[in-house]
Amino acid sequence: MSGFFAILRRELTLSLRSQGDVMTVIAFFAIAAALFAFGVGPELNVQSRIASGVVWTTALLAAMLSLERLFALDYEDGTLDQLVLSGVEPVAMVFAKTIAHWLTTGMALLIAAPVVAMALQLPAQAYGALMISLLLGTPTLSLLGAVGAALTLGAKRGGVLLSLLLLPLYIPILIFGAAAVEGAILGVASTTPYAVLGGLLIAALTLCPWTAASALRHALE
Amino acid sequence: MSGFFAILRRELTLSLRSQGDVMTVIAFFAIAAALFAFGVGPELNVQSRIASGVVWTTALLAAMLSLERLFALDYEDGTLDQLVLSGVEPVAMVFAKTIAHWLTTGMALLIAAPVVAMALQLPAQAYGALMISLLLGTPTLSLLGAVGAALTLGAKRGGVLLSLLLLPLYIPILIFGAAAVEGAILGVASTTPYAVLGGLLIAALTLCPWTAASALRHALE
Amino acid sequence: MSGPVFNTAEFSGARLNCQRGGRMVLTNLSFRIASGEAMVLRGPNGSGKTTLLRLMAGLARASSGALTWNGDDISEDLSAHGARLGFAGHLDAVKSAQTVRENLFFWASLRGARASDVERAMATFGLSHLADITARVLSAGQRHRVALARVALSNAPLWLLDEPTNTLDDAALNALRNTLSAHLHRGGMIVMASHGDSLLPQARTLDVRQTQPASAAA
Amino acid sequence: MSGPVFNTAEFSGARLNCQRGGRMVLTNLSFRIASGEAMVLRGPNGSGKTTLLRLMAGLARASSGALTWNGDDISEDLSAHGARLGFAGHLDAVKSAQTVRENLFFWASLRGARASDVERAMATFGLSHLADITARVLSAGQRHRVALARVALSNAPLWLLDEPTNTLDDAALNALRNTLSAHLHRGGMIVMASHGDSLLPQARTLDVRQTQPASAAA
Amino acid sequence: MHKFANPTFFMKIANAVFPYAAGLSALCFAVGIPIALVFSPPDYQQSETVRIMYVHVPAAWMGSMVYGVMAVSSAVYLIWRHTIAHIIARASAPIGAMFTGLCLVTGMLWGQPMWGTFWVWDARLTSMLILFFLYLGYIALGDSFEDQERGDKAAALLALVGSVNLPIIHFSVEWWNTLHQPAIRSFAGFSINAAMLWPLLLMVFAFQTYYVAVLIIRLRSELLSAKIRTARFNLAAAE
Ligand code: HEM
Ligand SMILES: Nc1ncnc2c1ncn2[C@@H]1O[C@H](COP(=O)(O)OP(=O)(O)OP(=O)(O)O)[C@@H](O)[C@H]1O
Ligand SMILES: Nc1ncnc2c1ncn2[C@@H]1O[C@H](COP(=O)(O)OP(=O)(O)OP(=O)(O)O)[C@@H](O)[C@H]1O
Ligand SMILES: [Mg+2]
Ligand SMILES: [Mg+2]
Repeated sequence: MSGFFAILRRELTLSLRSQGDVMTVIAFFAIAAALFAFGVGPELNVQSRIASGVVWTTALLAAMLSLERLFALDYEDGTLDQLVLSGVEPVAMVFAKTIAHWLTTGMALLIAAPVVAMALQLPAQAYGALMISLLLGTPTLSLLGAVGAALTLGAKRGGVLLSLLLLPLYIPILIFGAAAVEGAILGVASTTPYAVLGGLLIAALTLCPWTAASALRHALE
Repeated sequence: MSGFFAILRRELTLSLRSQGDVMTVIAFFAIAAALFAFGVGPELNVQSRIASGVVWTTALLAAMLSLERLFALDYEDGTLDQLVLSGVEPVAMVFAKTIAHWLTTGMALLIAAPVVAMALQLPAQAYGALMISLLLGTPTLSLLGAVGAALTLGAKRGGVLLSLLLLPLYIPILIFGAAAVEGAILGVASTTPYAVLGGLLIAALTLCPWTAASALRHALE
Repeated sequence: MSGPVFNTAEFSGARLNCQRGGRMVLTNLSFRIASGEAMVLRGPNGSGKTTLLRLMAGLARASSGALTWNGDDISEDLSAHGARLGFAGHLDAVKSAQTVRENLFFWASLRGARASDVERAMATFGLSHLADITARVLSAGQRHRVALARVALSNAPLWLLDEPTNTLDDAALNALRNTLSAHLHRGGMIVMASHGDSLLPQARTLDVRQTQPASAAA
Repeated sequence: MSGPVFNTAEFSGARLNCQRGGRMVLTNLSFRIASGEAMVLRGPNGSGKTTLLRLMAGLARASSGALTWNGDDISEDLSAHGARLGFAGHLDAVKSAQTVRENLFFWASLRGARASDVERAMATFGLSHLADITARVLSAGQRHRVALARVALSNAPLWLLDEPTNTLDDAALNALRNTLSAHLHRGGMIVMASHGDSLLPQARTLDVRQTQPASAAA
Repeated sequence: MHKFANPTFFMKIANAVFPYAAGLSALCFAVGIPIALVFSPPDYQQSETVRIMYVHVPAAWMGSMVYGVMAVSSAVYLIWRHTIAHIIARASAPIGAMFTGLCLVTGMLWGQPMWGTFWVWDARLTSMLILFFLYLGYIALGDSFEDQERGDKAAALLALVGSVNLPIIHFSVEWWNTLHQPAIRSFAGFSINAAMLWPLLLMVFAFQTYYVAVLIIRLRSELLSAKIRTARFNLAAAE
């Protein structure tokens, strides 16, 4: 357990200090949303119509792009070897890294989302749904991502492969996340998207860390 | 000159073989566009309305994300030292790397763009404008990007810094690129966007490689 | 780093075979090492020293053969095996963004070592004056010393060192020699790959290329 | 790698000072080396050997002092200076995705060396049987040999080698020794950082810590 | 269980099955295709385009089923380390990808007359596209490592993870409908009558036996190349 917290703390320190994940993600998020606003042009009704899609898509891309580094940096400089040997349970290690990833991407997105949504003219009644769906959905992105990152570690075309593997797994989250916001815009109070997102999160929590840990073991061999 | 071609060939080989940039970019482009289509939902008129914005924004993001690696990988494993010492003019080296970057991102985008545009229901009359604007705009993205990548090499928060530096420089290209496509959709044959994009390209061609080369020298010190 | 004496133990491998990328790297290799003993792995570049060390650490898996600690197969509980060894490979596992002290303190906290152990290990390897410097600016030798200090503070009985003398100056070589002898005196074990001076005159030598008949094990 | 004899030349540095991150690393250091001569840089870890080699290569800039090649300041034409030197630093600059031959061939083509030079350099450093293997699977020593082979085929008069003996086995050490002697015989120059055996008995030694009075230069 | 894990024994059974599978498949196609494309009745709503169904539906079902086979085999491989199970999964992947691709293509061809567009981002279509991506990912992942065994294990893990998609394909129609616009596809009156059902089932059986036959051919070549690898490896070891 102390190992878990030590790893979590270290991950956060490193990503705040040099790898700069938090700031990168927020910047990426804001930039991507700004670019869309420019690209689509200033028509209000079109912008608000696509706001939820843009926020959710950017969230996915941001999560996906930072995932490549989840294990790769530690793999390349020998740290992963040492972590596996440190006597900390691999599952605890994966959990710590995944939580750190979520804190530095998912959480960052949660903070930036209202601002971006405002820039994109999201109707006021949809903010609650946006935040709840992000809160339920982004941890699943990190958990699934950990599995993908572990599976593709050391692979010949790590980057593409990871995208290729994660895209299909992320699509349901995107669909239900955007659906929740859409529903709120239209005033349809539907609990189905939340139920699905919650269910996916629970499933991911119970399955992903173990899968990723076993994939990591194989990666080091 | 032979050095220029040797570097160009090597860059292309490496990016085709392991770093997989070409495939990453196409995959990223397709995935991002697909995600947007999901996120925005299936309403045809909204999709076609934002198609040009999505294609251009995704192109920018794809270029920006692959730029971080333009010099960083070579910097980390000592190759950049060797390249600088190899007697090849630094400007020629920067040129070779920039062209390789364009071939593996800009060109890749050009190939993928019609397919993505089709998925997003871009009206038929706008394809020509999309392709011409991409052809004029994407080399400028790579050239400006090379300067940004050289300036942020070895910086503590390379990724964010690069995005923050490049965003303001990229916005004009985005605006005029999207404007060209918009114009074509509306049937307004305007040459202004093309002229601006062409002018930006020429300016970038004459300035960027030298700036990037001198930034590289400083980075190694 | 003197400390409590380790329980007597025995670490051995029997008829190990290992293939990498379809090529046989280690064939029918056996060894045995007991508390207080040291073994130096020798062989030309690419002969399999690093591979054998990774097998011993449980980081890689042999195609056939068994590695046992006090008679128990190590693959039954790899986490427990990891906890009883300190490993310094070709890669230093030093994070550039952290200071030397932060780097070492992280590993110490995973291993249950105290802050005073970190200070002691830094002093041993002449790193005290660099403690608060970010590892990014370390010279090659200084960085390698940090990796060795990590092993020194691990408080693990089995040390696996891959060419530990690379990039070290004379002072660091001396520090390493003393640390290794002290470790053996406490009843620790050392397996070390080396091309040149092994630092340990008392160490046995194992040529990794040598195919040993099963009976020759032990 | 015997080849044409180099023109006689002289490479020297006068009253070099260099600071890194606000700390003075080299103070008032001078040296001179002529064709056919070798110089070994000595000093403990972190004393500035690597820093000095990078200054000599033109990769870093001294805070004060001058480096001259046949009397011309090297900073006037850094590209030309780069073309007349071969550099092997702590980093190997070997691309994992390419085979050994592809790696070397690229550098050969930049340096105007021929394919036969690549084959010869690989043979010298015992890499011929690995020529078509991707560098990803090379052992540490094999990878380092590739870096040395790159210097050997560069056909440059000045070689700057940072601890070239690390990770090498006896066969590779011999190959390196022979290559270095051959280079000196052709009228080349070698500057080499080293902690242990310098391979070159005839080499002068320069202690990088030593603050040398200006008159002692030469 | 262990008996089947022995490649020699396994291939003995497979070779015995092969002529029956290949023969039945050929027979069913020979009978089924003319019936489906010519002799079966046209649908009163969809008229002649309904004939696409006789390829589309079997292909869709087989696409899912083959992935199910891969998931189960991969689990067996990861838990009991029986390589034959993994070889079955690996040999199945391209066949399954082909079925899934066929389903997508026929679906698109069908969609044009029925919905007026080739593609809609509907959940059924989407989840099937995901399945196709999973097949591609599985194949790509398996070939992405210098070390074959590493690729085998990563791919097996992926097959397991991806099996989550199978129920989604099946229930996707309902999920999407509750969230978005009403059903895009309306099969009112489509409740299949016997004259359409039995040719459909015949085609399904033809597809299944085709899968078994092709699988056995692919298994043979996979095992052969594995044998060659071992032989080469023993040679190297003997050196
Ligand atoms: C690209 C487009 C399409 C895709 C990817 C697709 C996919 C599928 C899949 C995966 C199934 C099997 C469902 C299951 O196993 O539960 C299926 C079944 C079926 N599809 Fe499609 N389909 C497409 C277009 C169409 C069109 C245009 C029609 C006709 C209007 C159609 C009619 C049917 C019918 C009648 C079934 C059998 C009933 C069932 O199992 O639900 N499909 N399709
Ligand atoms: N970027 C930097 N910023 C600040 N200090 C640095 C930087 N790079 C190196 N140094 C410091 O400069 C000193 C000299 O480093 P250098 O690498 O030249 O030593 P070295 O003699 O090569 O040592 P070694 O034998 O370990 O290779 C070291 O003390 C190091 O901490
Ligand atoms: N992933 C891999 N795939 C295929 N072959 C590999 C792989 N990793 C290493 N090898 C090969 O295994 C052999 C043994 O490598 P190893 O690193 O164990 O050698 P070593 O004895 O440590 O050499 P050195 O003295 O150079 O460090 C080498 O010939 C290497 O090419
Ligand atoms: Mg080794
Ligand atoms: Mg040094």
